[in-house]
Amino acid sequence: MSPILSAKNIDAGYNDVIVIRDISIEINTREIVAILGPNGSGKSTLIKSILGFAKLFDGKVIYHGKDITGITSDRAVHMGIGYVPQINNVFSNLTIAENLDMGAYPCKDKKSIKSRMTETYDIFPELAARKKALAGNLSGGERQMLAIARAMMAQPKVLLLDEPLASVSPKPGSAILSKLNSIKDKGTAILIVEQNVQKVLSISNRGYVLVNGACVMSGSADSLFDEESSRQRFLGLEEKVLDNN
Amino acid sequence: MRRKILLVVMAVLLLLPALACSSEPEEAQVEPVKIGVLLCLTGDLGPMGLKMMQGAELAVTEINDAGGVLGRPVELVKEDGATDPAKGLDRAKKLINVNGVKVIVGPMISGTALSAGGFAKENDVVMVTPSATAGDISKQDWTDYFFRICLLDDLQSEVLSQVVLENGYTRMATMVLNNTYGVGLENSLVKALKEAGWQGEHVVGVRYEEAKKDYLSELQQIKDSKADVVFACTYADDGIIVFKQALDIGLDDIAWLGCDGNHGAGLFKDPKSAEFMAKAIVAGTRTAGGVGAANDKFVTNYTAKFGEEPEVYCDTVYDATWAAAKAIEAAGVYEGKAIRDAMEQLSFEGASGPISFDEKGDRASGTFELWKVEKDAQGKYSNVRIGLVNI
Amino acid sequence: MPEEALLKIEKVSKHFGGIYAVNNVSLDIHEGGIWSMVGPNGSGKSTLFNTILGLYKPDEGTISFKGERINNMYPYQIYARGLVNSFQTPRIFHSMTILDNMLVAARGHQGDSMWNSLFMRKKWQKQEEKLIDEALNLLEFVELNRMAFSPAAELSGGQRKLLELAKVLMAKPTLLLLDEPAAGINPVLAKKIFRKLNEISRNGTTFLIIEHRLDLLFEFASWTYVLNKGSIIATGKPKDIVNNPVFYQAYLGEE
Amino acid sequence: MDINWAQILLNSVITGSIYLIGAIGLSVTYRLSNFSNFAHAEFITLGAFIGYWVSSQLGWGLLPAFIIAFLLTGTVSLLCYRGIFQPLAKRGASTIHLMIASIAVGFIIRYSIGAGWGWTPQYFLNTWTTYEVGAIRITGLWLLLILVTLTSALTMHFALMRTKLGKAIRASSSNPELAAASGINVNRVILITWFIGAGLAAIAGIFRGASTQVWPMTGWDIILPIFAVVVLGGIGNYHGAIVAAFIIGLTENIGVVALTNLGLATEYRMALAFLIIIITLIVKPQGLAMFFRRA
Amino acid sequence: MSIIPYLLDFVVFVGIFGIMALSLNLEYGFTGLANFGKVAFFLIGAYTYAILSQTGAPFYLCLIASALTSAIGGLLISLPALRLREDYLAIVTLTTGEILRLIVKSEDWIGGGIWGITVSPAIKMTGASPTSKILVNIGLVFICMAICFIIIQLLTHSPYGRVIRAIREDEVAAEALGKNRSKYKAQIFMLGSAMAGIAGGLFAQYLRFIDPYMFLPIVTFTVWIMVLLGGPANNWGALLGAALVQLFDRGTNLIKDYFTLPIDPTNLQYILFGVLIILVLLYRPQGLLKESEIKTEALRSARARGSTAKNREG
Repeated sequence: MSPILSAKNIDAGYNDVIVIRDISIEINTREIVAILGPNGSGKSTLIKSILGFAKLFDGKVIYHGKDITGITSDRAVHMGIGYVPQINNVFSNLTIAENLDMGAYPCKDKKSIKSRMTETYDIFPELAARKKALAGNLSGGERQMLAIARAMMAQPKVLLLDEPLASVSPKPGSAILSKLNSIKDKGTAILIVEQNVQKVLSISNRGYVLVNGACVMSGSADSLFDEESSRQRFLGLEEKVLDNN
Repeated sequence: MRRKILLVVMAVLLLLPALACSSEPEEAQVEPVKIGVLLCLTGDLGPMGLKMMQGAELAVTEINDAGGVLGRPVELVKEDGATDPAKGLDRAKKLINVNGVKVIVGPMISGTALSAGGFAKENDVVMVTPSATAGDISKQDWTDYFFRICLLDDLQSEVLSQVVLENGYTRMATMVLNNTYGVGLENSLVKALKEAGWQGEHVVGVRYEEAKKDYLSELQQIKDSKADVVFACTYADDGIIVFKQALDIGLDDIAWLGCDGNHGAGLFKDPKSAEFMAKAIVAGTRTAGGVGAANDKFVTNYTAKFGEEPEVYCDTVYDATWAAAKAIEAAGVYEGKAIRDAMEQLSFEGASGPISFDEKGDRASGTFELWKVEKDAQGKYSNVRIGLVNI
Repeated sequence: MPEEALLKIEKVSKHFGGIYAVNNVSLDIHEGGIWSMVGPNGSGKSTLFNTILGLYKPDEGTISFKGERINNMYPYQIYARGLVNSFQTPRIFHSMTILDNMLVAARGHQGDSMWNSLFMRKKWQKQEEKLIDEALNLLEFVELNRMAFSPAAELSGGQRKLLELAKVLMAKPTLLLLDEPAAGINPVLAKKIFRKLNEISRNGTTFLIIEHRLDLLFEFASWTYVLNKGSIIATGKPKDIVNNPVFYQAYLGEE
Repeated sequence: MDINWAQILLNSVITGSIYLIGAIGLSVTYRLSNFSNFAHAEFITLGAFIGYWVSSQLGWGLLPAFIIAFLLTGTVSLLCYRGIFQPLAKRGASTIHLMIASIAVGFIIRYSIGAGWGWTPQYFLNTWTTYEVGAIRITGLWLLLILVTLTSALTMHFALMRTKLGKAIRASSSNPELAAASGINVNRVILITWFIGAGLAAIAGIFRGASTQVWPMTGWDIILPIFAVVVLGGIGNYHGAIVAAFIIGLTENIGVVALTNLGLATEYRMALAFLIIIITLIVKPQGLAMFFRRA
Repeated sequence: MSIIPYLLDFVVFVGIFGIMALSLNLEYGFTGLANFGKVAFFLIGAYTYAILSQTGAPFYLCLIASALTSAIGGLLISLPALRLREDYLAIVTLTTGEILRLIVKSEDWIGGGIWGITVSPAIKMTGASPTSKILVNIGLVFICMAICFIIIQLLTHSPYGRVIRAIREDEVAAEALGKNRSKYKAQIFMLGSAMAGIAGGLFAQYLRFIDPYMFLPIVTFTVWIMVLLGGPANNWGALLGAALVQLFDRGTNLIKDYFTLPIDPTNLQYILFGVLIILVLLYRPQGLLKESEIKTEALRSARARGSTAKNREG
């Protein structure tokens, strides 16, 4: 089975500065893939470069066997790639219902939007209760759910999430993760960038670890952090330092 | 590459004028006599200046048809003073230094007269203004080279004050342009009334901005003040708006006084303005041309040539151009001092009445016409003379 | 007699629209050595830094530097007292030369005042010569001296980071706050930088550094504060901290 | 002096209505394109001239005048945006450079109109009956103006709140990056707002022209009060602009009463609008937007 | 007739507007302050000069007073306005200029209101030829311009100039490096306004008559175009821009006497003006002359040392 979305040998960054080098990843359907790594390791840059928000210097992006390198973000959504940014991820002056409506922007059929809306409210009942509330008045957790719900309205094949747990307290965080799990089960592949390694690995199938713009580890979620050494490497500790211990 | 082409284009754009200067115009067989015309063709008073320019053009056509001056044809060098005295001065300098004119018809506004008058005298250039009415000009030290065809505010307001007194109005409101023309007339009218022992009250004085062009609340103020007479000092284009909005607001049941600025067919372009003027204006003043053949000829020729009736100051600019031509002819040479001396002696019957100048260069005497607006059987509006006043 | 802290933070809180970015934090930095602060993304480190520097006003608590309350001062006043920071993403002045970038940062340049610039040119020319020498030395250390007269816009990302560091060293600060000085530059140079910082710290400058590379902290830092969710959850020597389960939890998330 | 406050109030509504229709486009494009477009004044002028040309010179009546002026002016503004402002923005021009460019575009349009139609003011040939209702006098034109303002305000309200495009406009102005990530072609949204905004400016121009006169400075005469509406309403905030338009209308008209009673020139009524701009920007740059967060 | 006085007159205006362009260059080019109310300070300077000169004060006192009142005006506006975003600052200063114009237009007691105010010449030269009078004015204007030029040149090529450029590039970073940005901005605004005031004073004394119609926003735009055309942050560029715009203004006006133009010359002039601005912004946004680098003696010698060192290595 060929992967639904893959990035091959990507170099990307902003303006004239390259942040990540030679990174290759792939995602299959019915899979949650985690991109892990410390601050400034280039995780967000990676997904931004897939969507055209960051500058792609080299490499290829393949979606469904088609080369979509250098696509603009609005086109990407139409093709089935959803994206939830880390910050500013809702339209704060629109209500919840309007946010979801905007999520379904690529869809022209009113009936289908309605049915998607009901579906989404089924997954996120806490949003259904406050349809008319301004998104700007929501709490961190609700906002994050709305952001994911909005992206799901376009019924993407692949969903890219940038640190969904960053500003969310633990309880809603777990709720969000379980929702992601059910989204995956419905057939959407999820690529998730996160710092909270334990939590995200609990629902992921595979993971990649980025340090300083390069991919240092990859593998299945269960085995990725088995060894003490890989834990240390994640934190930038080199073996010899540990030896001194 | 594209950038280079662009730089070249820009350089050409900038240098074209310089090149133009160096290339001498083709030698005409007889070099024409140049008369400068400095009117405001753009800016707030641009529309009025454009009309006035036609008066000057008409005069030149007639002068040339009559054989020109000094045996040579007359050519107008037109410049735009842009309703900005600084720009006006610049254009006057250009007329004098570059074109070498010795007599300028203009400037149109008092501001430019004050900024350019001194420069004209320094260069022995005569200015004949058709419309700069400010009293301050007479106090300057360069008036020996400055002549005015238009009549001063003080004279006109004396006529107006007589109308107020005769009709026994006691509550007067004023609605004037906030410029030298409007405020000048307002001030001198109030002064003249006081001097004549008027017992009434100046209940409200509105000084409005030309550019605002929306005077509903201003007019409402006048309405609420329960005035029995309103003196409106406007030009044609703002006058239309004042009058039509006055009709809208229902101010046609009290008496209005007009002035030379709102005399003429230009005010009838808007049907409502015309309707209002016919209903409300009891009397307006203007320098009386109209007495005699000169004015009839002017009105006929102007209407024939431009397809519209002359408006305010079209007659004075026409007279100013004629005065310039006559003075050059009388001087016998195209030379500033001689033209000035000839101008001082000048006396002729112009479209705006008899023209001669006093020692200040102001018009020596004036006859004012009192006018009204009437609608004829065909529904056409026109100004009608209701009296003549000699001051 | 207890030594007075160089920087004393007492019960400082800062929230943005109901979310506490910094929650009741107290800590002391004493003179000398390299102090460090670690914590995952969004733990409030940068907010705390900005609050110390006067870019944010704390909602509660006091901050004092050398015994003087500084939490109502403007950034430039704090800077003038010797408390200096470097930004995580370099904020350099693009159209100016690299050397000019350095000279802007100099503390107490006589020519910074309008009067002196116009009428006392002699007064600061000498000083400027000295400053240029210092700047070139610092640039040599970060290997940018050959580009000293080129516009800063020509620098690459890593070089910008180095310039940002060199710039703040120009101020000869008493306490220098560094936000991830090693992020985005190659490991060898990162180590070299920390060695240099160590050297400088022996001459009287104290450092407070946010850093993720624990190897560097093990080698150079004398004390570490661990921040998570706006609060300090552990303190101690780096090597002790690393064995604290709280630390791992903060980094890898709760189980 | 008894002051007819009812009439003053009505005058304020009339003044405010023209400002409002003129301001909507400016407000939204300011927010979306991130610069204040001074050439908006010329869209007003252009609309007034096209309206005059269609209704009075061709004699086709007012309704075709509105439609043709709307479409043509909208097209001109699209051309300006695509031909000048967008390329400039792509080349990284600063806000200030874009502002200067808009002034330059304004020069080109204004003086082209001056060259084409001339600087002599023109007057609409339509006449309007005046109705007297109690203390108030109102003309047909004002009734139409109030009607059109109400309709367009309501239409805009429902368009912004209910239609997909309207929501996309609001979404794009609040968060362009997320809008793009939701599949909205932000660029197209910007083009559409330029078109509609300039079209509405044209309508404002026709009303201004019909109630006063039409000349190349028609738009420039009222652009600064319109700026006051945009700033006071909160840049890009539609509901704020509605309230601001009537506040500015009231200020100007009550200002006239106050000024004449104080014996000052009524010219200062414009200064009042300018003062509101200055105070708003200094004290609360978001203007009335804080009360109308949804728009 | 002689064209020479007209050319000399052109030189005077290049001088007066050169000062305006220099001051805007200091504010916008070097410090990034978008002052769209240049005409306000021009107006304050002109009216101060005119009113004071009527009391018989000597011209240098009048000029100094012009500079002072404008500087105070600049300070008053800068206090609340300088922390605004650049486009808001532009709108605030633009409207301030309009308010000032409305005030001098409507209040007779300030400077004659609509009637304007006449100004006596700085140096009375009764009986002198017009040309020599203009020459004296050129002397006066160019001395002032030279002083302004030298001041700005010294300031911008000094540590002070480094700070204001840093503020233009990134004011938060500059403040984090210990620069009190409000103080610097206010100083620059005051200095720029003072220079605009001097230009206004010179303008009043050269024209010998001023009235409110001379101070429309178009004056501000013209000065902006001078700076953008010549090259922001380059003092020679500002002067070049001033000369080119004046040349363009007069040149297009002269053309019409020699060619029959398809459209009215005033209209054509402004249309070309607009096209020129857009072309400059599109294809040469940095202006004709590039931004000048900071040069101090110490930097110069350091650079010389640097290049010799490099040569030795090479």
